[in-house]
Amino acid sequence: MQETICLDRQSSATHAATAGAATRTLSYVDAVREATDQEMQRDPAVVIFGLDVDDPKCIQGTTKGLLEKYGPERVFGTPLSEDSMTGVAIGAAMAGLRPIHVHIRMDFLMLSMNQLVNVAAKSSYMYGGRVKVPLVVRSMIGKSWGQGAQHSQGLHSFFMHIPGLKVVAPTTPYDAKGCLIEAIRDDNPVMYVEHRILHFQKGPVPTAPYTVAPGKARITAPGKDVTLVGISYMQLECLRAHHYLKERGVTAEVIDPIWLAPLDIDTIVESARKTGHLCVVDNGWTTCGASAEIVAQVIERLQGTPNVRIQRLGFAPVTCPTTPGLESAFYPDARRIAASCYDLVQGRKMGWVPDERDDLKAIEFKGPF
Amino acid sequence: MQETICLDRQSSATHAATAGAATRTLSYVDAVREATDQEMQRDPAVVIFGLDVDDPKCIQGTTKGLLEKYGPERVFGTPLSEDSMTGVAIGAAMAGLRPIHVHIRMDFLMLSMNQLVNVAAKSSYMYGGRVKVPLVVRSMIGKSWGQGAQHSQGLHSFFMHIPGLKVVAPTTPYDAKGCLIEAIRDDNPVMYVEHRILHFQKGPVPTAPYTVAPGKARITAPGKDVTLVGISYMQLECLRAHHYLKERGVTAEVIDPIWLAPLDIDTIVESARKTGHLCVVDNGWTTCGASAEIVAQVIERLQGTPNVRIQRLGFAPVTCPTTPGLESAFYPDARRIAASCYDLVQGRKMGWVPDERDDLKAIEFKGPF
Amino acid sequence: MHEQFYHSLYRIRRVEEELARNYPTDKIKSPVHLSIGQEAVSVAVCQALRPEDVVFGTYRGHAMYLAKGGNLKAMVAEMYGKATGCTKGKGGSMHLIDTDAGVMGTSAVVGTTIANAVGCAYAMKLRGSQGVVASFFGDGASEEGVFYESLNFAVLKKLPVLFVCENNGYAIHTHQTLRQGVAKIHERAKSFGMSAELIEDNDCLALHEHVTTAVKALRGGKATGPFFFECRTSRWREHVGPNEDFHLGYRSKQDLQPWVDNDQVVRIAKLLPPAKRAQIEAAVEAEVQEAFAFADASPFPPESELYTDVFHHQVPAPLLKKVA
Amino acid sequence: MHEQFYHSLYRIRRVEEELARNYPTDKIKSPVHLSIGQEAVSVAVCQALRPEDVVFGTYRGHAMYLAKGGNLKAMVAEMYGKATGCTKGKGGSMHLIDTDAGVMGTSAVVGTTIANAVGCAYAMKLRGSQGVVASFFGDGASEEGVFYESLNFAVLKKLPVLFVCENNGYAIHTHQTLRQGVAKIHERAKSFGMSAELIEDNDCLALHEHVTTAVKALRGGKATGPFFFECRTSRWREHVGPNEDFHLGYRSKQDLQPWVDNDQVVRIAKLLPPAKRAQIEAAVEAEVQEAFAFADASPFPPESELYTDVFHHQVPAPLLKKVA
Ligand SMILES: Cc1ncc(C[n+]2csc(CCOP(=O)(O)OP(=O)(O)O)c2C)c(N)n1
Ligand SMILES: Cc1ncc(C[n+]2csc(CCOP(=O)(O)OP(=O)(O)O)c2C)c(N)n1
Ligand SMILES: [Mg+2]
Ligand SMILES: [Mg+2]
Repeated sequence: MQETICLDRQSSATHAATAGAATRTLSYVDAVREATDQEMQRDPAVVIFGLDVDDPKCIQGTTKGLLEKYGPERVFGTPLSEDSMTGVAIGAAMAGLRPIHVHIRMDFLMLSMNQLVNVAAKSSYMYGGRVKVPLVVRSMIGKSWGQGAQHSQGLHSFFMHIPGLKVVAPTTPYDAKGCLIEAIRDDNPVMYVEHRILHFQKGPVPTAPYTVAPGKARITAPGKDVTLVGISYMQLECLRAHHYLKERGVTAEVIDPIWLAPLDIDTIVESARKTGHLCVVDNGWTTCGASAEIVAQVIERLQGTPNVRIQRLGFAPVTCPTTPGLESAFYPDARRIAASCYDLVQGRKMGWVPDERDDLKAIEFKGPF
Repeated sequence: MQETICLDRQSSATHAATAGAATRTLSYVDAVREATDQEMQRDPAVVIFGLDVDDPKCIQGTTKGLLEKYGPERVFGTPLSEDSMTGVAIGAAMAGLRPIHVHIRMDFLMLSMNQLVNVAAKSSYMYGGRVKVPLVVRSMIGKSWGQGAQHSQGLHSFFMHIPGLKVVAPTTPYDAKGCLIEAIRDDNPVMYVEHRILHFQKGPVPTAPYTVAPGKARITAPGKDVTLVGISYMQLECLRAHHYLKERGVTAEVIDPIWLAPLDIDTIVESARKTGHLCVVDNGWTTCGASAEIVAQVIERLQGTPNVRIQRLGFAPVTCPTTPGLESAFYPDARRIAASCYDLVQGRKMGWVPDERDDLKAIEFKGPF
Repeated sequence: MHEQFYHSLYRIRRVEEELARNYPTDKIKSPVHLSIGQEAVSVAVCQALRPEDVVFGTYRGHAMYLAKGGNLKAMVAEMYGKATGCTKGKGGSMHLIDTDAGVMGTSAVVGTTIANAVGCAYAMKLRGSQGVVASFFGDGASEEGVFYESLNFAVLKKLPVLFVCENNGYAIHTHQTLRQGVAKIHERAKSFGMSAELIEDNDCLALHEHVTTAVKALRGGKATGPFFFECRTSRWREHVGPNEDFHLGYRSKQDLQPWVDNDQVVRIAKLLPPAKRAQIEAAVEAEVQEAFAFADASPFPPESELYTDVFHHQVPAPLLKKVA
Repeated sequence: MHEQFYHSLYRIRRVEEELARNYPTDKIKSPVHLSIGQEAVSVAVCQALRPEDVVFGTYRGHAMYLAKGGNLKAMVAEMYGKATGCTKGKGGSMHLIDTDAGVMGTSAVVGTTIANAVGCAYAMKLRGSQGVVASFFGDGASEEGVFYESLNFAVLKKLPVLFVCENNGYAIHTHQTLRQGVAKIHERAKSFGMSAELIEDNDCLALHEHVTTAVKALRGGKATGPFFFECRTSRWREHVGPNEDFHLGYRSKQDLQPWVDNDQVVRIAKLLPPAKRAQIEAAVEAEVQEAFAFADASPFPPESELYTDVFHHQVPAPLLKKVA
């Protein structure tokens, strides 16, 4: 069924095609690894480091083989020192390297906030353009199997809030490769947000290097009744919701913003103008989150024109619990997304919740990890 | 003219009255100091620490006299160790103290994010209610006179985003005292956001202890044409804008949310329903900021009812520059707020910008500081 | 005394072996970081503490939790995600807590509880309590800035803290020498101005003696804290999960063998008369079976629990007597 | 050599005195942290460096900036908020930079540039450059976690870094002994496994000798870095601003007197023939007047500048030769 989902993503497949080159089916993990490998080959200034990038598990496989190929000076694990290692990455970038700093958990970025917010984001500006910080920070959002309070957060909105940072959250192997190459070549700090469940995704990926640049969101499933924006892992749940909604004759236009900063709001606005209904589903909390920003921008753009109905879905406004029953209530899922989109379109509570369909089941992320 | 502004704040004055007790005019600084003093007197579990709280300048005067009165065990300066001192505050709170941790700059909280987001906000929940963290974190937003990139940020939206944290940004001496006492008595972590220019504000403050609890925003100037929500220092600029708008016969209903988490959205929604126009002005960036959240919530609540026109104003989407010309362009000010509210009400660009009025001039914050 | 040591050591070992055995079934609902091989450190330290003393630890906290007297049923139930768990199923295995036993918390973010432990010690000292606080953390945690900042503050304020570094030589799969310019954590601790000792060989009794001396001095007011103990030890299983991990190649069976030969559970067992030993083991087996049965039989929390505990209910601010 | 020392010392002193003199006028547009009294450290270190070597520092960075060869006109213009300033008026006095002179940046958040300096050194080593990096920071900065983390990484990777701690005894108004359990920063540095020295008395020539030896060893490949220098010195004026601050009562004129008596500007002056000295001073005066006049005459940046430099313009990723 992963295939189904992937095949659904017309434009991504097309995109791959148009990229011309030979295309294979790769996992998200392999797409990330290939992008890194190709850029390190192309540009000796690219280095990759972070806790455990060189250990036997090599970050879910995303750094596999790099140490052997590029050596311990360009590929190295670090001490448990997120704050200073972020500062090291910034200093190295100022000196002309293009570091990729990897964090196995986005939650750990809270230790790097001072260097990211006060130094990386501000150096180009506060030094009057005298320096640049070509830095990529990879971090992974965890989910399921008791990840719990401190291993589950999607904190991308923090970085969207700060001028000077770019933020990208690819959801397909195709975009994982293209966005990472784009991020590495960008002369500014880019927060590259992964999700551990998306790592299992498979999809078409061209062999040759290519970039997926900011400025273009992707319509991953066409529709006319409601615009469904899914961020990070929630893109998958939205595509599933798209299938559930068909049962009610509702076609949801599913959009993947891909780049959250800069954000392609036009594509979302045009879709919302067409469907008259907008539901933004984030893999994070809604308050002051990406969903608040997208909804606010759409309304700013569409006010005056016939009322667009809007809705935000995201984490429950609580800390993430570990026990499965509570955890599944903590996250939006395809069926609940479909249910509330149906209510949104109908303009009232319809009390419909689709029965779970095996052909749309989620892949479960199983520990130990 | 500070007086004028303060007198404008009907309900705050009233409130003071209703609080019954004797009321004097105090500065914001003295209100904060008095609240701390009265709570330390009432409850021996209250302690206050942070860089320089016990130095000759005692945090703009907000900690003046406390060391002499309560001794170095309850009032102490710390090493330059924001990360661990935040952890120390949390551990002390778990053990039954009620620490007030002070930061002279909100920007420095970026060093405390791990303890605030991953520990303080989550302990009650992830420990199943077995512990509580009655912690107050005071931090100050800087402005003017070359504060620049790293001494000017209003990052309160980060804390609004995280379940388990409360956030308050009082703008009057009355609320400064009432909210601080409320925050100290709250059994949860409260981010208490000050602004260095608001420190100079004067206003009526009852002598006796009192609390200003979450759940009630305050209408600081009545109006019928546009709802103007001003956060932190921007509340002052909004009150000035209220006066400028009168020149055009537009009455703005100015609202001070006071508590940002939990947020009293009802008061804002009701006002917006009445005026049909909402302008939220934040002392921070708009993207994924408090202004995005307020706008999104109002739209969620009012959709379907006749269109409400909305607008967000905040920092320019750049790093804060030091040179005065650029810095003043970086911040919203009363005249530009008035101009864009006028356009909002008229539904089109009117090209009106009021001439500066001395009776509404801002107090300038002068270094050295 | 050897009886208590053996009871505690054997109990921890057996509980974790049972957890490992249950792992393949889907009963355990969160990642488990076993202490098998490291029990001696927790037991040696906690045997020197009183119930009113406090400990803080890490996601690898089973041994500490049990050694300090944490409730076994509540622990296993927590692993199973049950409402009867020590955090009602909300925290899972990485956030064990039992405030009644002075287990004040464990964290999944490396290093965080070191500062929390120091803050707790500050509060206890301010309140004139005789209690001491033990902060457990790994060799990897000693690379985080918060570690050094916390040492400095503890020395500055002369706090009754025992810093217990469980140095098992690895952070996940990376050896200490690949992460630290000089692999002498206790030397760094010393440079902050505190007494710091290295206990080389996971020796439960030797460590216990050192800690007892320190705690006595603290309580008697003959010394001020903090004290630092770098305890060499070894994790026998994989970083997370129930299995061995020699196949990964970052360490070999031979590397581990000396530690296995020096197993403190076996060592202390030998110091007991066989009858006594059998009696202890029987008691532990019974308790362990009971705990797992309890966890099995316990209900999952109702969905309504999702929204509780985000904020703590208001109660009047505690006055000093309440606090103390 | 004494001539260069004196020229550099006198120049820094005079520039800052002029800034202080101008302070009451509204020309200076951002808070100014004067180095008066501390110039010797920057001069001693930078006289041992080459143009291609790099320095990172703090908001109290005027001395370092000038000693390393930072452009004086661009510095004063920056203080005045002018478009000709070293950051076009965007960064102000706390973010001086002159990449042409190897001044890679200064920060207002204490401790941040220590890690940046180490990262820069990593890049230079990777590129096989002969350059060294000097990281300047205060005694207060040594309390931030990032300081220790950075020391460990620099030792682990044997990086060509000179850690230069300008220990003026105070963080704002708080004495070192009120913030550090043991006031021996160099001892802590040593425990990380690097050569670390204490230079007691702000001795410009002695420090220069130590640093020169270290840099020679580094470039000759006879030693690997890092090296640590704790340099006792003293700030004569208030923490921020142009005045003395004895009225605050946190230190007395007597406390400061020994440092004033040991003023390195006066000391080095005495080592020069009067004519030479007069010549240097005349040249400096002329340059200083010219720089302030330049700043005065320069325009403020246009409002359009507000939106530039948030993001750096795209250029092709540099290849190694470009980088080196
Ligand atoms: C701040 C932080 N960084 C990284 C991690 C990922 N991580 C989990 S356990 C671990 C190793 C910790 O090693 P150590 O402190 O020696 O404890 P041990 O597992 O050996 O008991 C790491 C790096 C984390 N949990 N927290
Ligand atoms: C991370 C951080 N915390 C606090 C401050 C506020 N602050 C500015 S300067 C200073 C003192 C720094 O002392 P030191 O490192 O010795 O440098 P000095 O001013 O003595 O040159 C402090 C605490 C800051 N700028 N950054
Ligand atoms: Mg370890
Ligand atoms: Mg100092």
